[in-house]
Amino acid sequence: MLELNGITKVDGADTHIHPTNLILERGTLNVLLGPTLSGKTSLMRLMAGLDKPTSGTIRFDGKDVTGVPVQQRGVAMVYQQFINYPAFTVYENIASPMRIAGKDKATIDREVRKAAEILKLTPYLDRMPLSLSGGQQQRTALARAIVKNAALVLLDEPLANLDYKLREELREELPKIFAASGAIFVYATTEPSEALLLGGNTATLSHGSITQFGKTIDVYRNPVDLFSARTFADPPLNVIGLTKKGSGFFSGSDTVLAVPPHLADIPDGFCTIAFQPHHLSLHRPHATASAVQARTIISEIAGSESFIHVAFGEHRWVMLVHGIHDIDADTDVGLFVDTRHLMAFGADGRAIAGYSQKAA
Amino acid sequence: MARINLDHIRHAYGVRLSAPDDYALKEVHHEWDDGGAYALLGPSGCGKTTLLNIISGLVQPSEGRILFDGEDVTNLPTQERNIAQVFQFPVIYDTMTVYDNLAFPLRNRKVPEPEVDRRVREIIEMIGLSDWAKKKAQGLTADQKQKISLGRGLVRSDVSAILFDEPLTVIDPHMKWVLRSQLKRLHKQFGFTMVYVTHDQTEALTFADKVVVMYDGEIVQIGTPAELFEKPKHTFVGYFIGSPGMNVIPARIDGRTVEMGGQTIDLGFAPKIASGARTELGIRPEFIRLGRVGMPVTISKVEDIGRQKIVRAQFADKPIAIVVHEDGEIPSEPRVTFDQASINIYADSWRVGGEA
Amino acid sequence: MDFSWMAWTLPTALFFLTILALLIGMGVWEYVSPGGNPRVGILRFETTRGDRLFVSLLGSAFIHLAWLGLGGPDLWWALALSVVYAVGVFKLV
Amino acid sequence: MKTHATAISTAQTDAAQTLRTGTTQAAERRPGTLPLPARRTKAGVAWLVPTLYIVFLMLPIYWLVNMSFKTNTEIMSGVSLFPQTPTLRNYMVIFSDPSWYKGYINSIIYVVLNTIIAVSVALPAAYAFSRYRFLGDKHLFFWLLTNRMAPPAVFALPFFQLYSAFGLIDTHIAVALAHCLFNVPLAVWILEGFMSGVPKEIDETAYIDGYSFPRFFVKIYIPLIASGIGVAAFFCFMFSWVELLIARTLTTTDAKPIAAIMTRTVSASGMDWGVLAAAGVLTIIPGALVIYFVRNYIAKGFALGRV
Amino acid sequence: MQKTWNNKAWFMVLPVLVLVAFSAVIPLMTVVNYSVQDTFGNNEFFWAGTEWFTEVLESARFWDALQRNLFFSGVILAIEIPLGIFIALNMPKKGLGVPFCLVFMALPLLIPWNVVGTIWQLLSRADIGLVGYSLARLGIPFNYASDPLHAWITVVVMDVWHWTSLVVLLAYAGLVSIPDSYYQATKIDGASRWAVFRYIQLPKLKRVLLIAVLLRFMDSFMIYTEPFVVTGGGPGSATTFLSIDLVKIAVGQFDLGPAAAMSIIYFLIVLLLSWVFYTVMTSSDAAN
Repeated sequence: MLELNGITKVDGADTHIHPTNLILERGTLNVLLGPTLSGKTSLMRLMAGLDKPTSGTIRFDGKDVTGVPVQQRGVAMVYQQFINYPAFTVYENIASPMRIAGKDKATIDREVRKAAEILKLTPYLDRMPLSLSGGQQQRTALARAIVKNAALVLLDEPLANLDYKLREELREELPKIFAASGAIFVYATTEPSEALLLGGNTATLSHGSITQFGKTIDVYRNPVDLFSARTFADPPLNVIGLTKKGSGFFSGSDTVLAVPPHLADIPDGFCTIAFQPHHLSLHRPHATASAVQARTIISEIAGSESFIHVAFGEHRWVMLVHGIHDIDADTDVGLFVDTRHLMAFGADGRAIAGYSQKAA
Repeated sequence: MARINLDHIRHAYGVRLSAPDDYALKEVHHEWDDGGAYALLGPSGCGKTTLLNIISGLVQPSEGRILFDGEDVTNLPTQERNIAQVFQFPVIYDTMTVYDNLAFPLRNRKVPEPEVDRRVREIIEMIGLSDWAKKKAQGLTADQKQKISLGRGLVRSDVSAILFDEPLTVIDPHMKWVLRSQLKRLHKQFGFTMVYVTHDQTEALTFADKVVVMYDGEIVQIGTPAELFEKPKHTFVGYFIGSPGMNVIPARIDGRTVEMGGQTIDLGFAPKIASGARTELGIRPEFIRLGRVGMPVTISKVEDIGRQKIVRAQFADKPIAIVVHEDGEIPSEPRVTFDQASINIYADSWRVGGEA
Repeated sequence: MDFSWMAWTLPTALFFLTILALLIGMGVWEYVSPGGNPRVGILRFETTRGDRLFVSLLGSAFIHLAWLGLGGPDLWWALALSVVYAVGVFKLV
Repeated sequence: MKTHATAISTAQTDAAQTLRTGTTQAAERRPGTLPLPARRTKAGVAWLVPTLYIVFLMLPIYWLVNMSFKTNTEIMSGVSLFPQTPTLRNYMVIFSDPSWYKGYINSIIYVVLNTIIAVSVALPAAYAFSRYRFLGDKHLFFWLLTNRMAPPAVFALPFFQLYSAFGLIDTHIAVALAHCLFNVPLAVWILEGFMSGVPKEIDETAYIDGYSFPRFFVKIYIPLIASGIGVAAFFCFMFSWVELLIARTLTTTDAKPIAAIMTRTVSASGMDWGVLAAAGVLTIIPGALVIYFVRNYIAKGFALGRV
Repeated sequence: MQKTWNNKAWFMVLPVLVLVAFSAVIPLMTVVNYSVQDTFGNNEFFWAGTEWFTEVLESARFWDALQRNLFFSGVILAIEIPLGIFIALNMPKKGLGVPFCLVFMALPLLIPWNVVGTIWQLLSRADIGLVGYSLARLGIPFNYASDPLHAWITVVVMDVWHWTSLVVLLAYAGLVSIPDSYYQATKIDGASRWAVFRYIQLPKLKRVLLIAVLLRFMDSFMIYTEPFVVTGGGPGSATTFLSIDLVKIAVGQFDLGPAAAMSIIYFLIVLLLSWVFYTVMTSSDAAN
């Protein structure tokens, strides 16, 4: 178990991490999700022991490891850049942590070959890392992390520099490879879809603070603030500022959306309403959905589904629909907002009421 | 605007050409329509950038000719081909202002200044950098720099074609959505011939009218996003397009029926298959229905990715993926049916059609 | 070891001790409030207080030289001018 | 372990991996490999300017070599482009007279000493500057650089006093240490440039793997920046080799460099132009040898590793 | 690159500090001490106050040497920097010849400075030198030993021969590091050769050119050996630069006090100029 107790990181005049508490259990997969510079890497470096927190303590399995140098920590880390020792062969790269640990030759050889087999590196063991493709280089780095058999595995956007399909494959394999070890697995990414595919737990980060931490799907479904909601939307979240009066959300004197049951109890007044792109549709998905009129901007077809960008007043929304729908630009269309999944946020960006799956 | 003809083009780097595999780009012979939006899609190293550079004139093909509107431009240098190109990493003129950066290609071609001003203002508005017009390009973020590169590609109204080489790599995910749809809108509006290189299927499919899927120096399929999705010509296309990719299951074809691990499905047509060919059935995860009727499967894992669920299951001893809607339920004794119209049959990895 | 060739005198010793004290002082200051208080002053580029000390010292040296070259040998006035200059540097640069 | 997505893709990726071993990819991306038509056609003219420049550079050296094979009478009797009566006498004089050839040995000894000292103390310092921020780092770096900029003439006299006080006058180590004045800052500067080009994630990966700092530094880091070390050593060699003022001030006989011996001999018994030229030629050879070894890094090295 | 705070890094810098303190700080202190005293040898010193400084500052000899030095540096920079850039621009970027080209170009940099002087002396003498002799045959009486202008021309051409390669190599290094996509973009944008230089190459070379200017300015400002060997500072004092004058006073006349005072003034000027260059250099870095 890894516990971060009120840790901060201040470097000169810059604060990288605001006071943060986080508890990660053994055998779990934890995703750090946030845009670039939100503090994911800083937090990982603190967990690894590469940096010392300015204040606060870090405990691992109950033991205070705050000042312990990284060499004695038993962590493994893989970076976004493909980091290997350029002067060593792939074999020696993978063997390196075990050589340092003083394992005997036979064990090293066995482990290296095993890891290479898992990561399909066997044909390249005698090659130099820089002569390999990006995917193979990153596999080498991953193999080095595997053989270390560390209790804490940190992956800092390990797939960001890889091809789309390669990313998909490795993303699929990664959790399985490490799952057996019972290690704590921390994975940083900027992409919400990656977090969702990995599952496990997710912490959303913003400007050096963790805004929310919980089971990935829960964070996705019930964001505590507009920021978490936005971080977790791909395509971007649809947002509109409306005033609640009784059973309707109003813009000026027009009712725009009906108030769904799960938002019935929130106080009247101005709030920010948000919903995911797939909750905007061309056909009425449910009896309670609200109809709206919008003007199309452009349609994009992505095989099984289409993204239709529309303008609703001065708001720009994206609709994600199944199937192929190529609607001409600048056409007026009637759309439906599935109000069962609306989210409402107050002026401070905090959620007034999350949307709940049970409402369905 | 121009129609682009690629006439038996092959290219190899270096000189040794003993085997066909030495070609980084194997034979390409196609005609691309005037005003079309094409995407070159494939994994890195598949030759897509080579092909792009051949079109732009940065690389001269080892063999074959390239024609713009019927005119042979194979030996013309880039400057005289009248094309625009946007590179993967931003290329900007540091010491110029944002405005001058955008005006540069026009001024070099002696476009009258009022026209320059009109075009630049239009583009600068589109890429959302109006507030930065008078600033030096040097201090901008990578995002903004790449927008300038894009803008410089779009600013000329008379180009034969605009080429994009993975232009959104450095752009932040949310901004990608905005820029991509703006590009597409621009294409609809002005009808430029556009060629867009990427390894990201979403980018390729959403941007292009026609997607050119490349693999190992060859064009595997050219088709609309819908064709690539519904009727992939090769199992590679099925795998590469779609996320998760197409399920490919070894199968035995017998006339109009197909048999996999003891299960038999009626195809509704009889595929033409050469004897001895390795046959497979391809079906997209989206076209498998999970329910209480049909063929039994064993579910190994359910990934809830929010708007839908991806079910990983064993079918006929083969792993398959099934996409289930957000609200869809997963029965305890799961069975699957394949949408008959969406089944593709492959012989030696190439799609085979019916006899009709 | 014979170091008489270095020909120390009290004034020069005091001079070097003052500079040493200034350096140590800056070190302590930096330790207490790290970051060096960087800012962009009238010279139009970013300076830290270390840079300002350097500019002050170097400027003072030239002020003294100019005083010697143009005016009289009485350097106290030059010293006073240097102090004014140093204060100006710490305030404005 | 194998699930369906991988199983499906395995066929494709395996095929891809065997066919494409990373080289095709490299070829596709590597800058400079594009056979641009413009470059192809201008190949003949392209070398014109550098060739003219090199001719200008080589002319004086040629003249020196030419003279070194002439007899003094021939030198004095007029100008000729080739030695009319080629002679090796001038070289024989140098190789047979210890006071001449010792000069070369002296020069080489203190230059090598200086190079070793400068590079070995500069390595950790450059690492500190490239990886860490610490109290006064920027000012320290600048102060080091000012020493590279300090005029040797200013230091000549106090150096003499200083090394006299330590009894080091006329020793090789004195010159080697004195040349550190400008070579250490230079070595730090060059190495820092090269080190900044190595991602610090490599260091961290090594620490995570369990390497201690010294072991990491020797086993992983030094091989990584070997070219930087080579270039730094080259520059130390060069500046120590070409410097005369300080070297001459600190030596009298036992450690006197060849360059200083040349100036002395010239003014002795009239002008032995032939020997002078031969000695000059011999001073060029070590530099030419050293530069040949670092030829592939020259450009990067001259930019102090910073391009 | 994000650097981490670590004051222990001081220990890694320590050896350098000790070494440089030994070879720079102690001598510098000594110079300061000498500058306020008078001596007749035998380590006997008398307090002289600021007398030597006044003397140096009021001596026309010092100001003339300084002026000469600044003018020399100006001429050198005006010739070597543009010439160096021009040659670098016209060098092929690849090919088997490139490394050898670079080796030949770097060769003059590796010749001991007095040998450089000797080479040019041998080349320029009217009796035995190729150039001097040829000029004389063409009816141009060339004599660097008696004509100040000829002496200057010789010294300047010698310096150009000696050091232009440094600028070429720096500029070349800068040029090869410009990614191909920049050149491709300029082709696509239809830029002229001049525009490519003005908007792509020159901005990208800024950094290395600053290093080149810094090094060339400083080294030409401190020049001693080469002109000393060729002209000995003459004819008259036509090529007597600061360093030459300084050594003359200190070693030739053994006037330690004035020499020390002059050293300090000289050093302060160098320090000021280094600081200006360094600041410009680092702040242009920060802007990138």
